[in-house]
Amino acid sequence: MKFSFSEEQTEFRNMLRRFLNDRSPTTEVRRVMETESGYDAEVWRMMAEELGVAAIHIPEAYGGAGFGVSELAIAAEEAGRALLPSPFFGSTVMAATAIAEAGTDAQKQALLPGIASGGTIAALAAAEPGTGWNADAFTATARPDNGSWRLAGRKSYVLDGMAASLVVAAARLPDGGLGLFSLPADSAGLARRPLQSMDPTRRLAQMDFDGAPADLLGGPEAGAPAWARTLDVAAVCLAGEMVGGAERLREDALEYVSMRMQFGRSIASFQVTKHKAADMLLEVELAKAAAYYAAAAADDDDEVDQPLPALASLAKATASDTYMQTAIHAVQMHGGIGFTHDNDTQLWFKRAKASEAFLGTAADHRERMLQHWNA
Amino acid sequence: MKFSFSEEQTEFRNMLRRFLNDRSPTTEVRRVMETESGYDAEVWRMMAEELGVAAIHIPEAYGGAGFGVSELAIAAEEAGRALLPSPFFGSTVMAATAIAEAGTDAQKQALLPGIASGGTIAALAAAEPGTGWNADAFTATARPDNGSWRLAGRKSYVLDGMAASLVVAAARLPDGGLGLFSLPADSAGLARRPLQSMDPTRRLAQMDFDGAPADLLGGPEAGAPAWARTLDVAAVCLAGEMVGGAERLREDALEYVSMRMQFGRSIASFQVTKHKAADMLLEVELAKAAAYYAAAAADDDDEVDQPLPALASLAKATASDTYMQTAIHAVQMHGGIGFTHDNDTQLWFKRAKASEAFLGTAADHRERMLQHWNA
Amino acid sequence: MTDFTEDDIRAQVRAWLTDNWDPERGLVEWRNMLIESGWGVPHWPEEWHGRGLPVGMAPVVEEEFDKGGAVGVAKMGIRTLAAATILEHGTDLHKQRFLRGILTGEETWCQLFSEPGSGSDLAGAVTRADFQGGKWVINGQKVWNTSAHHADFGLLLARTDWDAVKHQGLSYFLLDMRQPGVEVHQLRQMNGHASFNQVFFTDAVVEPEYQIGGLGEGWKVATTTLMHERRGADGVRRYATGSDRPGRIYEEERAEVATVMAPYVWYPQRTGRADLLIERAKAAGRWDDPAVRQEVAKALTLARTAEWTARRAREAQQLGLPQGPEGSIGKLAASIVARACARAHTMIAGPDAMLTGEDDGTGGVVAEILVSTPAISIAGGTDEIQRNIISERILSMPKEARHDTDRPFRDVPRNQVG
Amino acid sequence: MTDFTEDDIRAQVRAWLTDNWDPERGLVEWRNMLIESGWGVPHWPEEWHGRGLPVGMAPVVEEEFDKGGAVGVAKMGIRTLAAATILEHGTDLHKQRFLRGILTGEETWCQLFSEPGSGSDLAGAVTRADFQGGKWVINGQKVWNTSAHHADFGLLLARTDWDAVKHQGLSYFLLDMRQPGVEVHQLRQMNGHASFNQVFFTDAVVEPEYQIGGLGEGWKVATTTLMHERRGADGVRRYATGSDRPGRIYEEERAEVATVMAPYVWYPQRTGRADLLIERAKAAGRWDDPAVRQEVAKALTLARTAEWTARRAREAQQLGLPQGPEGSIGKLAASIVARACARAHTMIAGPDAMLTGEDDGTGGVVAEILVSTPAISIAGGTDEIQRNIISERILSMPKEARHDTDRPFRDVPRNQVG
Repeated sequence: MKFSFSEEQTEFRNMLRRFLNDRSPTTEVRRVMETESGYDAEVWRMMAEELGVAAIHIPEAYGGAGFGVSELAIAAEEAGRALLPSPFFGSTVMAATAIAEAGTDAQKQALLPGIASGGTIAALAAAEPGTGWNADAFTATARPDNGSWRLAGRKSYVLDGMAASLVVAAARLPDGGLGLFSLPADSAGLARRPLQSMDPTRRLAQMDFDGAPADLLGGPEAGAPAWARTLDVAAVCLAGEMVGGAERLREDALEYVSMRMQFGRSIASFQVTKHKAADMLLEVELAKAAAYYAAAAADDDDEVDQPLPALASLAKATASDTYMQTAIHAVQMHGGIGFTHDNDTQLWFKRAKASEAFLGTAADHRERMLQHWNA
Repeated sequence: MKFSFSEEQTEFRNMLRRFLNDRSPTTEVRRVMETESGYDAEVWRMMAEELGVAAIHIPEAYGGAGFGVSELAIAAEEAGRALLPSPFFGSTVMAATAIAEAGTDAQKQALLPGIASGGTIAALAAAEPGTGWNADAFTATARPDNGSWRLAGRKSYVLDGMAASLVVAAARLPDGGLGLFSLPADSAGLARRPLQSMDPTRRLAQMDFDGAPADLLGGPEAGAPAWARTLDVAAVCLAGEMVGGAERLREDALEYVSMRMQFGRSIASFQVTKHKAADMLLEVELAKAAAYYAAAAADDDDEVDQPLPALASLAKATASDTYMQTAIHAVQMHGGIGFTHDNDTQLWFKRAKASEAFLGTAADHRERMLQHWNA
Repeated sequence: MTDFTEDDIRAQVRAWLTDNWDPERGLVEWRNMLIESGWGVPHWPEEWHGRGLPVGMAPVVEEEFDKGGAVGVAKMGIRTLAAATILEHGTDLHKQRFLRGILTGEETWCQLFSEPGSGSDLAGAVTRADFQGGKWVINGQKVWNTSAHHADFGLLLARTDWDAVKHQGLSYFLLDMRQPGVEVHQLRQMNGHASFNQVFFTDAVVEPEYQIGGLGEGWKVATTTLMHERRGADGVRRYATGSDRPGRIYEEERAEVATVMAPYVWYPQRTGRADLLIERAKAAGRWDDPAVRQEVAKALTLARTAEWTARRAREAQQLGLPQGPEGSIGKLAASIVARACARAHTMIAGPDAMLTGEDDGTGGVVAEILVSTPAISIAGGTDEIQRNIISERILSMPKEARHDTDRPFRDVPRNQVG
Repeated sequence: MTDFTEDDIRAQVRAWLTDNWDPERGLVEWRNMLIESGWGVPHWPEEWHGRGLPVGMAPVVEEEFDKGGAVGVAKMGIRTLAAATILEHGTDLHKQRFLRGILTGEETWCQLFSEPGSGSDLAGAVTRADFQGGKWVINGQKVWNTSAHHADFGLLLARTDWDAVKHQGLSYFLLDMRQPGVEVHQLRQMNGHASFNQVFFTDAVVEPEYQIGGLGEGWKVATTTLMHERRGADGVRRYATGSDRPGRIYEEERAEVATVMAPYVWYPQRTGRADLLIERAKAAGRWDDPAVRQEVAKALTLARTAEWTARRAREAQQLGLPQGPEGSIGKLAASIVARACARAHTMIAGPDAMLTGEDDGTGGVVAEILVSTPAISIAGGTDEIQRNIISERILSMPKEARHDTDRPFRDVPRNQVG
């Protein structure tokens, strides 16, 4: 088990950070989040074509770079740090993983290269209204139709669902099992609409399936394990994204209090501020350790004493608690200005808030962690 | 609904506080907690005979003073503040309430005057090993025997169980209902032994019933409501006791940091210490408000918008969380010395720790609160 | 006048209202009648629109007005702070010029104290007032100025002496907001509302006779304003809606209320809305989840105990008992309540906590809670300031050493503001 | 000597052990052989019982000892701090007199730094050393002195100059504990153990040649001791048990271990014992309670993330990477872990949390956890001190203004100790 990053991984991180500092500073995030698509297509094209971000963990056989979840999570962490609005998480992290895990070789050949190139944006329609990502509660159904399938039901919180041209959907098979399906986003019988997202830097959609024709990825047995692995990979990457955001908030708040004077002295000199900053550092470091460990476990679980679902859920739960707590502290350290629209803290605050719920709450994931825990 | 104490109530409180300052300072608590009985019989006699503490809420018809739960809770608060070791809680608060709620007039005439005078010490044997005060889980049984009853089963955590000459026991009737029974502590078929209590100022016993003969208090229908009311009154008084202890801890810790210098300045001048002291004040004040409101509701629920069980459990849960948190802060504010046996903080710390569990944990009581909550 | 009994007063008010009250009058016309009669502010001096009654009689008179549904003088917003400050420290000119417009509601006010460079440290103001060509010339920037975007006048704290120590270099001005040197920008919050403004001064002008209090006495005058602000903090919510009766005067009053209350429409949400938790948990199908129930119980407990604590404080005050600590912790308790509620609402909402507006299942109410609660631990004195106050004033702990009151203000380290 | 490769060294050790190791030797006899050969402390200088090998070779030698089960020199307890301090600052006399006894284990040591009046503020010591009649005469009181009740010698920090500023008025002494002027009282803790002592000095005496470091240089010498203490904080637990092999030397070693480890027997409990949570929850029948599960998951998460953070720090150090913040937060994290575990254990134990000893269902282990966890946020530097250190050293935030280093120590306000 490794507890450090390789030189290549560090170089990849630094390259991404430089790129995002340069091409997606907060001024750009603010501009892009007001646009209809919610992301900058040119930045996404450069990230995909020049940095290979869309292809990181997609196998080389399918046009990808063949790296692991660790590298994918590094990209997520840097994206979270920069609050990058992009289809990275919806398309590469979620949809591509589902296809790679469930699809036949032919399906992967057909679908993954497009995603890997960044040219195809895919979205994973799995969560359902109210019940979220709990697969036991999925009610959307698939029925066989002349050697193909037709889907019915409502999916919600579909990340990058409006931007996607390719949809991967989870639906219940006639025998109650779980199937993963692919279909073009403009299929007849698939209606989608944007949801009003609290976090304007991350777009969600609702999708209504009404007999939309779809391909079953792999066989009827492939869906359940593929979904489980996809959720784990997504949770690990979300944990990475959240610790990236939390660290940025922590650093910015520290810089702010270090610059500001009150009562004739630096705000950073007040003991209460110092101790809060120390606690924030502690919490972020602990959450980072969890995110990194879970990512390493996703790539190589040989030397890990807990199964991936336990570690992924642990990482998601602790990162989302930490992100939110850090955001609350960061607003407070800024004082009134931290509550304004013009101060950037609120952008990360909203991402933290939305990330608490995305993929399931911390309480959900703590329960899931224990269900998989090796005691 | 009253949100303040009457002059009489305040005078009663002051009188008790003066008495306890005088007769039960911490040096005395330390002496008494090392004795076999665990309380000072002479102090208890004076409290009963001169201050009427054993009789507070027992109706005048049965030798009591006829006051309410508010006055009972004031006494509990002052006892908790002083960490008084005495049979007050086990005998007057718990056993007498059970008898007063369940007994027939004749039984009350027979049993209550002795308790009210302080001459009889009674104990309530209800909780069972592991499951505690949850009546649904009581397994001890009562079987009819020639117009009387015989009890079988194990009771635990019996407060003042070794000191008692009179036992009130809860047991399941043949029809599954709950009965409350009285019997002399030296009855054949009743074996008791002291439990090793974490808090040496409050003694617990285990009682094994093996066909011990007992009187059913009231009829077979009387037990369940009487037990419920007894648990409410006990929870309210325990909340009072806990806020009394928490306030004492808070005051002592504040006095300590105000006296001590470190790095050439008063420890009380460090901002972190000041803010901790402010938070402690806030928490104790909130817990006090709950304890006082619940006590007032126990006496007069006309103007209260929630039923007593909801308020009693709310008060118990918040007071026990607050007491423990205050104790943790108080040890910390004392530094190393706060962890020593010779420093008094540890005495209250242990009471706080034991009180977290006594009558059920905060989580148990929060659940009970919601079960009774008027939404 | 003070010899009248309460019953006498009630009878007099009723008689006067019987003779004069008519809901079809114009709002300003009516309020001018109130001013002439003295019934609008009966506890003010007779020479200044009142009747010189004891302060305790004002609620009595108000009760009689309420019974008959009679509208009173304009009472909402910063104007009450202006009136109190002018009554206590103003010259006859100030009183003549401003009090009537305050009471009729024709002229509105804003407070110009806070600055981007100070925040909790009001006395650290660096907006400057320089006496040039017989006038005070104002340059600088203020912030958190509720209603400044429609105010006619401002209560301005500005620095007139940079060699004096911090609190002694400030003076206080009654500033005309309708002049070229004053620019107001609304400040949008993270919850989308715009309750505050920034105000920029570029050679704005105050005639010398509109300085209030002496030169260098600005902080003393400001404490009057701040004391009334603190007292009135609860008042805002009490006047949150106008009457829904028919009649011209009510229509005009509703329009006034809407304007004054606009900054506060999200205030219920920033408290965390403990009142919604159980109904939301049931609606979301999460009322049976024990982990959710624990969080809801914790939030409800905090909300109720904070409420009971406030009622203890109020009852003690009413009984004339010495004020205990329970009177000073409400602001800090409100923060803790709001955060606990936000946690519980997030857990209840589950995935819907990501949504807002029409999509969050509550018409955006829960979303607004989640992005409004951070304000409650900042606005009106941060949690940190509250803890300082509690520890120093209630617990008598030592004050923080000061590094800004022992030297000329120009030598005090401070923020550079652009 | 430094030209040998690791393999050479291993071969040399093995050869020497083959010739000399015999578990039936006496412990002191064997250690004297180690001292003569230099293999006991191979990284120490050749003239002082070592072989002058690089520090990195010491673990290699130790590994070879471990393989054969060979016992090493006495390494546990305060003696290692004494050795490090004497090696760095001691005179030849000090080295001659003390190092051998330290290594054989025949003489034990204690640290005499903390005082009842100072606590976290070690440099605030007021125990006085006055030079009278050609000797240093010691008066005052120390506290938190592990093993002082059986120590032969003490590392004493005392004030020799009251007119110097705080850190410059201290000197450092090697004090004979076996003299009439030294009185030791064991200090019982709230968990019933007695890990520490109080030490009282009444005209205790130190000959001038047993001062270490120059006059007024006590703080400088003490920082060496403290640095080694911090480094060795983990070591205590690694040597927690002696070997259970048969043989006279092992028996003697086990007795030594039992004495030295006695103060630390409750240390596993003060960490909160995350390892026991699930098995306890199952045993208590509470493993299906969702509220309990949330608390257990939180405690396990904290315990594991703290562990992974420590491993990140270790791996970075091994790789020679720059030390990140992850290396400095372990102590503070341990406090949080312990408190979370105590909460979860309380919830799991339910009513049994009121009991202890044989009655708590765990032979008193859980009870001991509950009354031991408060120590972890105090001992070895309080949480508050850790947060000061993290904010100042890692986050480069401004230091707290000092009020005790700018004047003669006699004028610094301090506690009155009886």
